[in-house]
Amino acid sequence: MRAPNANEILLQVEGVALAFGGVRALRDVSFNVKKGEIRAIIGPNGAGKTSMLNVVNGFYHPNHGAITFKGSTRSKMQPFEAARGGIARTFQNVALFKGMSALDNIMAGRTLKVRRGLLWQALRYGPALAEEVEHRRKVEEIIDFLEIETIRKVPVGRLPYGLQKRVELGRALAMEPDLLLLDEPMAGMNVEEKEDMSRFIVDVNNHYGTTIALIEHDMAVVMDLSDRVAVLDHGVKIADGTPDEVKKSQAVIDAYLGVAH
Amino acid sequence: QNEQFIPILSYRTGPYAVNGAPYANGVVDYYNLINERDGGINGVKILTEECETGYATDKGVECYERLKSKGPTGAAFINPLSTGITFALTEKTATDKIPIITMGYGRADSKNGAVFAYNFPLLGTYWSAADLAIQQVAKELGGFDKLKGRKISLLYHDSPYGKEPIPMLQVLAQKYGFEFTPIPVTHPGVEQKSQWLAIRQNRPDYVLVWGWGVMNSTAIKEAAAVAYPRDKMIGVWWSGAEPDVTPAGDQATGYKALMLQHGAGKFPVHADIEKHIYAKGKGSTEPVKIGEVLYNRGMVNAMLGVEAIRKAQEKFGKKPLTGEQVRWGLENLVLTDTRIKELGFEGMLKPVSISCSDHEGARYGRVQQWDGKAWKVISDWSTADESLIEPLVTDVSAKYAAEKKIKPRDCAKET
Amino acid sequence: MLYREAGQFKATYAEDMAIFPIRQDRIALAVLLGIAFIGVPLLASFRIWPFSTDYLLWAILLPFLILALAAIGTNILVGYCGQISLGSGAFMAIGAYSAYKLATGIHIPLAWLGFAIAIPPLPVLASILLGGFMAAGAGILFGIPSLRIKGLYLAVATLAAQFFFDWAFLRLPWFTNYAPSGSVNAPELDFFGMVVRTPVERYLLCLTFATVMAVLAKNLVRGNLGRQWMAIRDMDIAAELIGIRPLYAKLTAFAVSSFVIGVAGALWAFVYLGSWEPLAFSIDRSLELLFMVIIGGLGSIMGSFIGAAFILIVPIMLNVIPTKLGLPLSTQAITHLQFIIFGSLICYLLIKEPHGFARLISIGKEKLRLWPFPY
Amino acid sequence: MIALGQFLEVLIGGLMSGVLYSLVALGFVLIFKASGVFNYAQGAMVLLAGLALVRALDLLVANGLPLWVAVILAIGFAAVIMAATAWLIERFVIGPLVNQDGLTLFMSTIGVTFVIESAAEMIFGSDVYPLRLFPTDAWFLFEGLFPGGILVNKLDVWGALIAGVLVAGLAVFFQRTKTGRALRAVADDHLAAHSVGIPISWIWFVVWLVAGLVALVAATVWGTKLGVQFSITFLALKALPVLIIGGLTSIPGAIVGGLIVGAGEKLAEVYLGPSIGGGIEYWFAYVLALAVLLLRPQGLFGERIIERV
Amino acid sequence: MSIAKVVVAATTEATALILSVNNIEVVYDHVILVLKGVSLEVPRGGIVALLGANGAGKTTTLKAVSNLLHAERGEVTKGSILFNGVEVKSLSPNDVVRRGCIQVMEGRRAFPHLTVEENILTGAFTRTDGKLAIAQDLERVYAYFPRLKERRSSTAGYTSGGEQQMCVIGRALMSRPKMILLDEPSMGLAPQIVEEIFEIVKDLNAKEGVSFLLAEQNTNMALRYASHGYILENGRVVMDGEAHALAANEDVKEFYLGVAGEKRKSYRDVKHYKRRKRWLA
Ligand SMILES: Nc1ncnc2c1ncn2[C@@H]1O[C@H](COP(=O)(O)OP(=O)(O)OP(=O)(O)O)[C@@H](O)[C@H]1O
Ligand SMILES: Nc1ncnc2c1ncn2[C@@H]1O[C@H](COP(=O)(O)OP(=O)(O)OP(=O)(O)O)[C@@H](O)[C@H]1O
Ligand SMILES: CC(C)C[C@H](N)C(=O)O
Ligand SMILES: [Mg+2]
Ligand SMILES: [Mg+2]
Repeated sequence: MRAPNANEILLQVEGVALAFGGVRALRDVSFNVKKGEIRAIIGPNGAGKTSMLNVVNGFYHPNHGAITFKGSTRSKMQPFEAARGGIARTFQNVALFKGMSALDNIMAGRTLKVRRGLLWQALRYGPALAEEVEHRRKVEEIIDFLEIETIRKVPVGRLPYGLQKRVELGRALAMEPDLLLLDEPMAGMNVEEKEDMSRFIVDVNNHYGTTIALIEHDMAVVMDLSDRVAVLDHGVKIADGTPDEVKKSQAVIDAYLGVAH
Repeated sequence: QNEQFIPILSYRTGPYAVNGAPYANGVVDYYNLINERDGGINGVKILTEECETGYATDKGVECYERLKSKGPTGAAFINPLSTGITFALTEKTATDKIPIITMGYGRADSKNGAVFAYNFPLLGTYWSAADLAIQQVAKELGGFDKLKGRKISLLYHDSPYGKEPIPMLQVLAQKYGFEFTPIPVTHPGVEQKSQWLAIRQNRPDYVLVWGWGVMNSTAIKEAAAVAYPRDKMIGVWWSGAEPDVTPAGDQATGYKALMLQHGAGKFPVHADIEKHIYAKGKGSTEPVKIGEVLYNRGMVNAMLGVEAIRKAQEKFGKKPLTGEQVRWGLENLVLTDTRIKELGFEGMLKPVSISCSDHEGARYGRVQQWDGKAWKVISDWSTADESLIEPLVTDVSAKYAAEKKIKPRDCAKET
Repeated sequence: MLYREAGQFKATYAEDMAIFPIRQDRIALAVLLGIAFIGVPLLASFRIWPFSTDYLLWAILLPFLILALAAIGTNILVGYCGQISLGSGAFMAIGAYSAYKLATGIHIPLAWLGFAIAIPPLPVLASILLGGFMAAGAGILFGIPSLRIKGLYLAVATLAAQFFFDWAFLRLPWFTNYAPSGSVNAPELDFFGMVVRTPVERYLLCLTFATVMAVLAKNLVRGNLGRQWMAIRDMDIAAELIGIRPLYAKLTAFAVSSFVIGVAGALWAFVYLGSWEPLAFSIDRSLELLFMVIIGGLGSIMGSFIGAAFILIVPIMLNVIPTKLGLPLSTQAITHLQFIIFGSLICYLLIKEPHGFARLISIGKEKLRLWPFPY
Repeated sequence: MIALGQFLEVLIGGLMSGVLYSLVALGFVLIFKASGVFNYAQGAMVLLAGLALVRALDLLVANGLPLWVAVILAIGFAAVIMAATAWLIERFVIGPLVNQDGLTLFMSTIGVTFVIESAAEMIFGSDVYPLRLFPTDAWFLFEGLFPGGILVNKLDVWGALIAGVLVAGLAVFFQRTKTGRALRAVADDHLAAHSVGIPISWIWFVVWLVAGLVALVAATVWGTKLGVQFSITFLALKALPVLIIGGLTSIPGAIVGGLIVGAGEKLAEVYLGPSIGGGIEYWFAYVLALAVLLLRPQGLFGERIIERV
Repeated sequence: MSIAKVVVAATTEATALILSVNNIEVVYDHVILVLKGVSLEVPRGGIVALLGANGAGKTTTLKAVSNLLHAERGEVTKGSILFNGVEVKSLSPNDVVRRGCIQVMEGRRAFPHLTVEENILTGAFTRTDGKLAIAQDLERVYAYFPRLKERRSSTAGYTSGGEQQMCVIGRALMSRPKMILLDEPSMGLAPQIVEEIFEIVKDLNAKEGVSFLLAEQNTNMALRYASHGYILENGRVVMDGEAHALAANEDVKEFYLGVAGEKRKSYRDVKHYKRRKRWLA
């Protein structure tokens, strides 16, 4: 079961600053994610949350600061290196591969695990086929887990928004990541669907021990799920702590919540 | 089914249509004339089908494949109207035993009928043309010895067509001691500014033009723009028709071109065409265009084909013939002045005599000059110098034979 | 009722992953292959209609197979990997000329190094395949810009390859073995002592190539590499973030695509044209291939075949029909009409089904499955 | 001195002819900017405009009208033809393809190209029709300084002037007007543009019309240069590198691209060409374009390609 | 659109209803049947909520109303939609807007290459009441969303998800519509802004009589502000009624409001694995 190891820090973000022209998306932000926890990042629109995730998985290169992941420190890396290191994510604006079926989308998540090269794949025989079947089996497990069996073969472009988000989660899970970054996984869902999604997140966290960093605007979800919450506003970290602590912080109430929750 | 099938590969669309269409019209009208006036060749009606190649080699091959076995006996011969297509078809036609008539174009080495049994580059190859052009230059300069040290450039369509004269011109440059510069123009030839700026800087004494389609008129206009004298330009016979000069307007005045024997104008046969075809509303173009250079060339070309069939019928009977039989007709075709007169082509054509060793049949040429309104013949007949061409033909065709493992025929034994 | 998968259960993933999971499709395919490999050659050798002349084989089936192969190559790059290329013609040319050089022997004197690269003439099959590899190499080279340049910009940039190779084969006499005309002849098609000459033999040769390469291509596109390509196509940023290396995915797509196109080019030159000049692989060819994959269906191997058939056959039909009907039009007008109809037909198809015949077929199948209910 | 004179001559000639390409490239930019359609048919539209113009002109002159009246009437006629074309294209091709991806739209314009080319030739004839609206002879400048002077073609100068005026006008139209803004919105997202009530069909008709008029202008210049004939359509291919160097969405970019391509390819052809075989300008322009794109993937002045997750 | 038709359609009933959707069927790609007979009504000056799970067909319904389906290869094959008494099918999408019905599309469809301000201004395309009025409305939008003012000259494609969402809503307000079709307006917005948006809805509705059709997942909010609600499942309306009545319904409470019995349960404790019973569809 779930046992956040309080001492082991999986990800450490140190003094990260990021600017686009005049827009200072992040200003000297530091925070950490401990192994096995569910870590939430919240903040008003345009606070720099998505930018933070982008920095963590190498899509943005920070102007300052360093990122330590699994003990190795870097200021710059390429996205696929982050992926190889074990960071997976979902996106705020669904970023699925529109022309592919749900199954293929999730299978694509296994790319890093594929061993057989081009020629083997072209022959699709013997070991290559066996490998493909093995990946398929793993992916089917994920499909079962997310309860999307019926839509496996549907091109994702045709799926309603909520299911697309689920497929996206599946794709990230297929990478068997150590750290899973979720950018507003529950936007555009009704309560029931949010419940489902919450359950998936909690289960992933419990069963696979995957560490999760999560951006979400639904406070109920954030408060229920997360172990610790970091709050950003205008690129500055204004609070960090357990949900209860954060909820009470006046700075957070002013900048974000509006009313005390 | 007493019909002789003749395919017509033409181009009436695309960048070369301006030149392709009048030629095809001449061809079509002449075949119609034979049917309408004579009821066919000795009673064998001519059946034609056109296929649009757009002057593109692959389309040409496709057309050939489509049409080669039509009609009761298959195609009598094929006339691809493009040197590129000729190259692509040379081997196929030999296998299929269908003669390929390339009047005034095609591969120059195919004059050697011993190796190229099915190719007929009638009335003049590009090597003959190159020689005729240099003869004209020499004449204007006052003798072959004056060629020494001169600069002559060749502005050519960058395709098998344009490249064909280069080996011959190199031979000639060596012999007469002039400096020869080939200048390629990329298909289709609308953009020649840099070529002409280079010419302006290099100042050649003469520029030979081996162009086709829009390239010709553009060359003349660009020459005018850099003030290169037009009367120092000599075009090959495919660069000397009305559409090549009219777009340039006054700027074309003085421009010269070789003639593939005939020029523009009407001859007795045209009267027949007007009477039997156009009077009945069956013409394929506007009546004013009858007698244009390329129209006439189409007619000559069609006439030679028809006469070859007629000749072959003498041997094989008055019925539809196979390509192989027509080839015999071609190879034994002799047109005397009398016969040419009978056919109504007097003044358009000198005598022709084709044989196994000489598939060209004649290599006469003249030079015409555009005076702003019409083409004027400015030179007398001259003949390409065989002593220069023949060694090159022998040499190159022997190479081809070796490469293709063709055993040359012994022309002495052919009848 | 005929077209149902009811009652067909798949017990293993491998079965579910077959190319045609539905039995009816498999049967149709088997019949088609039977006709292609056995029926057609039989009919042709006994000269039974419609094969009483070589026309159908030579002028339609042969170019169809070769261009379909080239279309598969184009589809891999454009349809699967989303890299629009207007340079397919050039890669066909590279295949053709490399194969030609290899088949006739290569001699590069490197005087300043004191030796020469000399490769003796290679067998035809080796030349064709190596021609494909040369094209793949060039494809990789010209694919490198795709890492930075995207979309229509890339499309125009690929024209650099098109025009460069057009030029190179036209102007550098080495490629044409110094043929004065620039037009070259294919060597004899000798496959391990078996000389391919007749149309039927040529047809079978191309059919074999097309079938084998289509299967290999299909395997690739439904395997992991294919998924990488499609991921890059659909959303390259997300692909990168899940661990797909754009460099690898794009360059393999360029390589595989160019290889297939290169082989097709070599076949086009050796088997179909026999003698050719660079204009046979001009930009028009590139556009034609692009049409084939779009009309056929982007991202569909079978669509490539259908697209090739359509683009090839419609103009021929348009050409034949007016003569058959004996329309009283000038030949010029007929030719223009053909182009007008062809152009309109293309627009019509794109409007009717922007995803091509492949999609049309899958919708058709869907309808069949639901039949007799409309939805 | 001679060498310098020659260099200048090639350079100036190149710059000028580059601007002539820009005239065609402008039409591309217009349509792309306003609808995201990469219009391959632009070259065909130049042909159509040119044919309509020259045939009407010939007819009117033959009927004894004074030249200037005939020119005005003929231009009017050609403009009407272009308007009809724009309407037909919008109504039957581009309109129904709303919200499809760029490649499909691009291919559909190739289909349109076939139709326009053939219809134009069928209606107006397929010969070469000379057109003389501008002087085509040359000035020889600085004859005192350089032997033979530096050749500058008058037609090129006219072309450059016209292109300059067009660019200024169109640039203002796009950046400063409400319609200009709507056009750019449509190019970004057809569906969203629909949803805010931008009448896409009307907008597209206007844009294709303007592009048609630009084609007409190009036709007057190019028709004078080449004669009005089928080969004018090949200009489309010469305009493409110009287009992407400048950036598909930038009107001034079309001119700058033209200058770069023109000067680059002519210098390359004259100074580099002879040593490697000649005829290099076709690909040189594209390689130049490729090089520019590697530095700036959206062309020199094109809109940035947005990448965000 | 002929005047006669408009007049005939403008019956008393039509004046009371700004929008009526009558038993429509929608098919995508000729084969995918998505709406299987949906009917709903929006009274003039009303706020109607359209609820339902993912894929129920809310977006499709809204697109059918604003006539945007065509561009997505969808088609209304049956039924009719009357906006202000006029059959929508006969109008082009921009006519619909001109007549006062604008849609805020889901998925933050801002024009990426335009700046935030340019984006907002495109919303005023159909307006003819002069620059001044437009400038005033622009200021009003900025007053609603101060964040947009801060980012007014940024390229919209580079703004954050929430900023884009505000931009799209602001854009729609610029057309001064009689009716707004809001598709998931709250998606991706911070709680404060969500409140703000619903306040704007209420404000516009009360002060300017703008009608709203609101597809929303935030059922809680939606039912708080709406007067009426429809629940869509699998392309059918399975339940409709007064908003407060719906909010009181046990099933709605459980499935859409996340309230079991009286207490809200924690997201961590959700245990059900497979779908529970649904309404009989
Ligand atoms: N363009 C399309 N082509 C095919 N099917 C589509 C298309 N758009 C939507 N669908 C299908 O229509 C159904 C309804 O989709 P719609 O987007 O209307 O749902 P929704 O209620 O808005 O869902 P969500 O809450 O997720 O936005 C879905 O099952 C979806 O798969
Ligand atoms: N690539 C970029 N170029 C320019 N500005 C950017 C870029 N990426 C982000 N920004 C700006 O940085 C700020 C932070 O954006 P970010 O997407 O991180 O916000 P967020 O916290 O995720 O907001 P939301 O909750 O609305 O998604 C925004 O103002 C945004 O406009
Ligand atoms: C009429 C044509 C055959 C001339 C052409 N330019 C060629 O020789 O190829
Ligand atoms: Mg965000
Ligand atoms: Mg929706």
